[in-house]
Amino acid sequence: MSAIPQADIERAIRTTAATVLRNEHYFSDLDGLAGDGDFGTSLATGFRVIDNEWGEIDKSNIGAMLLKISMLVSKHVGGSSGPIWGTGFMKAAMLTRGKEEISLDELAEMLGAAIEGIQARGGAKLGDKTLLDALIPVHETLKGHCAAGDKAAALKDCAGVAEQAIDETRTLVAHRGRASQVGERSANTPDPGIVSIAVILNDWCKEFGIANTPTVAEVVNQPA
Amino acid sequence: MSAIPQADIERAIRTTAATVLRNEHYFSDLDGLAGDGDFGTSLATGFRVIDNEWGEIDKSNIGAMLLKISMLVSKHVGGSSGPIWGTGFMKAAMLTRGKEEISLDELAEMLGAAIEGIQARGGAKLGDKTLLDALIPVHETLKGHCAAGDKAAALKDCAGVAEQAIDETRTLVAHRGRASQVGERSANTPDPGIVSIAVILNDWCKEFGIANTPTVAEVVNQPA
Amino acid sequence: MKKFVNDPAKFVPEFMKGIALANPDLLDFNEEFQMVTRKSGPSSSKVSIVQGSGSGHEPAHVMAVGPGMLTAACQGAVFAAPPVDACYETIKAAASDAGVLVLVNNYQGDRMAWDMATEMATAEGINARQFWINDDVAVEDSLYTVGRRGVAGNFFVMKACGAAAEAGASLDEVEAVAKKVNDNVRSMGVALTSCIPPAKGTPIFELGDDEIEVGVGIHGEPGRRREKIHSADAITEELFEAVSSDIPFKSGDRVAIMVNGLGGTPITELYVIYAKAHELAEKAGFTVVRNYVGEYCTSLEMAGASLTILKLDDELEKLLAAPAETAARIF
Amino acid sequence: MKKFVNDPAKFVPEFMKGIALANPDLLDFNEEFQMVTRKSGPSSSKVSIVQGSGSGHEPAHVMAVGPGMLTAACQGAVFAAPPVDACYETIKAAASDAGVLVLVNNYQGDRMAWDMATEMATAEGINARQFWINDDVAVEDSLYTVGRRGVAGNFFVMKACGAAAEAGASLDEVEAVAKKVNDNVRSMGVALTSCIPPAKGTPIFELGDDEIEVGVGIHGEPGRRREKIHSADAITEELFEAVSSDIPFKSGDRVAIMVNGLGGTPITELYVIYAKAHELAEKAGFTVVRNYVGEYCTSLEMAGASLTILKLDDELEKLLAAPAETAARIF
Ligand SMILES: Nc1ncnc2c1ncn2[C@@H]1O[C@H](COP(=O)(O)OP(=O)(O)O)[C@@H](O)[C@H]1O
Ligand SMILES: Nc1ncnc2c1ncn2[C@@H]1O[C@H](COP(=O)(O)OP(=O)(O)O)[C@@H](O)[C@H]1O
Ligand SMILES: [Mg+2]
Ligand SMILES: [Mg+2]
Ligand SMILES: [Mg+2]
Ligand SMILES: [Mg+2]
Repeated sequence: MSAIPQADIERAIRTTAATVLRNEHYFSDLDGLAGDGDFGTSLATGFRVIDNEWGEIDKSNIGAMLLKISMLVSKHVGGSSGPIWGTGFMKAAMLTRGKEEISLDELAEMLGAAIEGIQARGGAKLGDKTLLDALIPVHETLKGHCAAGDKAAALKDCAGVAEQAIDETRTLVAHRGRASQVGERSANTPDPGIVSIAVILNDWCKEFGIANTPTVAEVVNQPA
Repeated sequence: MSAIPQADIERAIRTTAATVLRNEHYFSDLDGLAGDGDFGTSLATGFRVIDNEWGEIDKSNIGAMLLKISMLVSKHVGGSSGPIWGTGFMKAAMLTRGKEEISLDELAEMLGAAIEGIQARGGAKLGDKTLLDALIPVHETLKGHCAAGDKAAALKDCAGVAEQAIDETRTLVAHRGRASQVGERSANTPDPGIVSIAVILNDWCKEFGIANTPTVAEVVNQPA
Repeated sequence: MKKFVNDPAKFVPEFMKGIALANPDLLDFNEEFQMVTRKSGPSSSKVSIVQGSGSGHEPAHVMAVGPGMLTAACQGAVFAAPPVDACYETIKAAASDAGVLVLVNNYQGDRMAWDMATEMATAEGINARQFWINDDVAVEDSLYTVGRRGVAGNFFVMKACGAAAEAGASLDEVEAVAKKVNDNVRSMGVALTSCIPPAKGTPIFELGDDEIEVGVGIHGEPGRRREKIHSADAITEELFEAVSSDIPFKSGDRVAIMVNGLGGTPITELYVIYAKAHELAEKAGFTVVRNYVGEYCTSLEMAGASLTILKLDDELEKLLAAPAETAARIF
Repeated sequence: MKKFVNDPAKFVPEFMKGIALANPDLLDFNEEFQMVTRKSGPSSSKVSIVQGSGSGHEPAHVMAVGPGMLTAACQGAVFAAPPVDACYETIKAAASDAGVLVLVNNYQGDRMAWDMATEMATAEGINARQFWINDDVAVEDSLYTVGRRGVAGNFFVMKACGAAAEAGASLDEVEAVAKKVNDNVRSMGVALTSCIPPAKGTPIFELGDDEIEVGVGIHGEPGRRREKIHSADAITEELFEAVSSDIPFKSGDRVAIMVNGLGGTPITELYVIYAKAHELAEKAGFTVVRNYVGEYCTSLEMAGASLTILKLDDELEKLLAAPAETAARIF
């Protein structure tokens, strides 16, 4: 019962695209608080193409599909987000070659591989105030649900953990290695990458009919 | 009794220098209302040198002195004011070569020559909203006093006429030839060149102990 | 006022000193007259070209001195014509047996100063002549001018005359080149913001947050009208129409196009304008054989741009292509 | 936001189209990858040099493509590193038997994109190598970087590597040139105002009416401190001290000095800074043998400037003096 069919992964990706497009300006504004305000636009540029080209994307299996997603991200997403999200999808694709459904275990492995890839690519660690601060605890939570195998409960818990990550990292100085003298501007702002993960997971809950009531301001206040 | 000794002309020039220096910013601000705001600075740059080099200026006779003044103006005053004031002093100098005193008649001739020179140089006519709109009626007034020969009365009347010129030209569109479509900015501002003449004549009255009570705002409000 | 300035009264001599220090092999700087001369001096067998005006328009005019361009130039205070003596000394410094051509942008103050200086120089036996540049189609008469203003088209006059002089043309011939360029060049500018002369310390005019001044002068003089800001393409169309309709340009003409930045506009925005202007020129049947995108005649830190079109013939094309060396350079 | 912009999303391809239209004999433009390549293409016997980063820094980097400088370059959106694929296509377009040197300014996003692109190109058998530029002494770590940022000193790396490659140096040799320049070049900037990325529509940071940001990054990243504005000389002293004290410059050194405008500052103010920097350099016993005053690495319309000092040796002097032809030009 814990198997996840390709159709669900497709729904998750389409939902993600909708989330990213709806939040384009919101995510950029969040990035503008301490950064350069391009996060939402960069991500939306890629997901707009994914959305538009959805019909033509190779869906012969999950791996082929994720590889294509990774390629579209590499082609259209600039800034740090391109390599980070592109690497994540690429690593996930490599573990799902030829598969048309995956287990919760496999989903956790995919996320683990994506996290490793992102860390290798950008050198960030837990606590550097990047989206890894959401992905790593989400991964842990997911692993904890593998034995029980309740997909809905797993997703709901993951969404909650991602949300918490916003608050837990809010007062950290961004980003990895950033010197304290230049830190004030980011010391009391949420990381837009973390917010994006929490918002996406919350939207997945909605899409799959799983009751989830966000409480953290950035998720509550996202544009409907 | 209507003779004007060289000493009085020297006093008038030194007073003019003091007036121009004191009003540097004020004259520039007036120029800034419809123009480029450099009138006060341009004029002050020249009169500062005249003031500083006063001791060395050739005072062997009125003409020699005015020629030197004209040269200093040509050397140090930029913008339109350089050629205008330089030409004025030059023409006055030419009529006073070798003289150590002049009559009121001669003073009127000097001013007439200066006006002609300025007109030839810049092509402006009465009503173009330039300092000629002060100098020309002042010249007429001066001529009217020549017969009676009362220097004090002449100066007082000239100061009054110059003051009137500010109000009479206020609503004209500056400057000669200026097309109406670009005129609004100057349509309700005083011409700084006219104001400068009125202020200088008023200060001459003070210097020579002639009672004169200015009534036009720009003369009343000049910095003390 | 946020500027890199020390004493505002010393702004002009200080930046001129910087230009001189940066170009020791090219230029001599005379602080007394705020004058820059070619290190190599005038050549007795070649016509000299001089220019000078208020400063604030750099690289015009002192940064245009050098082989193939000006022989000498002087600067007044910001936006104020140079004193007569400086003009006179500049002509004298450039004096050549072949003659001196004084290129003056058509502003009252500049014309009066150069008139007097040219008279003085002529009285001393120097063969000097004036030529007035008036390429701005925005308004017929303006603040500081009778007739049209001289703006960025001035660059082409300097460049072509400089090249002709370098090639040994006579004073009559160089003057004919100046006339040909001036007759065939038209410009119009638009301001997005005002600018602040250092000695004034406040903006030279006021412009609303969403307003632009179409046809602005390079001293912030009023133009044709004030409008709400619109797209770069629409602004370019307006400039192109005004400029290209003013002389009988016709399909098949070879032209040079200049998109000139007024000081505060980044080069990328100028290229957005250029892309549209080029397209419009081709649509009008012109062949764009040379182009100039960057800052040629500025208005301090004013954000804005002007468009200049010059109709070319073989002679002008050759003169524009000739090499020149000035303080305005990249490498 | 007052800018010459049409659809902000099309700002980058539109200005790139303008650059391409203005330089038809020099450049090819690929809109899909926002990439510019030398018309003449890579030479199989010469090392190719490529670079790319977010746009908003023009003339860096696409306006630096041409003989003697870059072989190809790509641009991301304003201040955003280009997508990986664009970087990869740029390396591919520059592929040469002699190898490709990828010059990357040290920012996290750019490094990740070029890392991936270089890996992909290497996997395809292209001999490509990366080199990171980090000349900014302002802060050790910053937004978007681990370690120092790459700023205007980048120009000298491109220029010297471009000249070395043109002269037929091997990939190892060109890389050694890059390292030599990067080891000997230091920069620091100061902002007087913020700037507005067209897609964002609002200023990237806030600065008080009388405040300056000393040590600012070219994306508006915080620097060393915020101060009340003071005189150009005092600011120049602060920049000179920070830059010149960072490497063991010593009396007698031959140096190149660059005063780089950040986009909204007029050239005259840059020369006021240059005059002081030149004086300070001479006082420190340096010989200033080359200088660069103008815009080399900008931050949109930001008012501000940076000072760069490069310690020279005979090899670097020769490489800087070698001719180069780019879209950044005057005539
Ligand atoms: N090295 C990194 N590893 C993982 N995530 C990162 C890293 N650097 C940045 N991020 C994430 O990317 C987000 C910013 O993305 P974006 O705005 O596209 O990049 P940039 O910082 O280059 O403008 C941050 O909020 C952060 O969550
Ligand atoms: N052609 C002219 N003839 C006489 N006076 C003039 C003429 N043009 C300008 N003026 C006078 O000069 C004043 C402006 O001088 P100034 O600011 O130095 O020149 P500019 O207009 O070149 O900036 C005007 O207020 C006017 O009175
Ligand atoms: Mg960002
Ligand atoms: Mg004036
Ligand atoms: Mg003036
Ligand atoms: Mg970015």
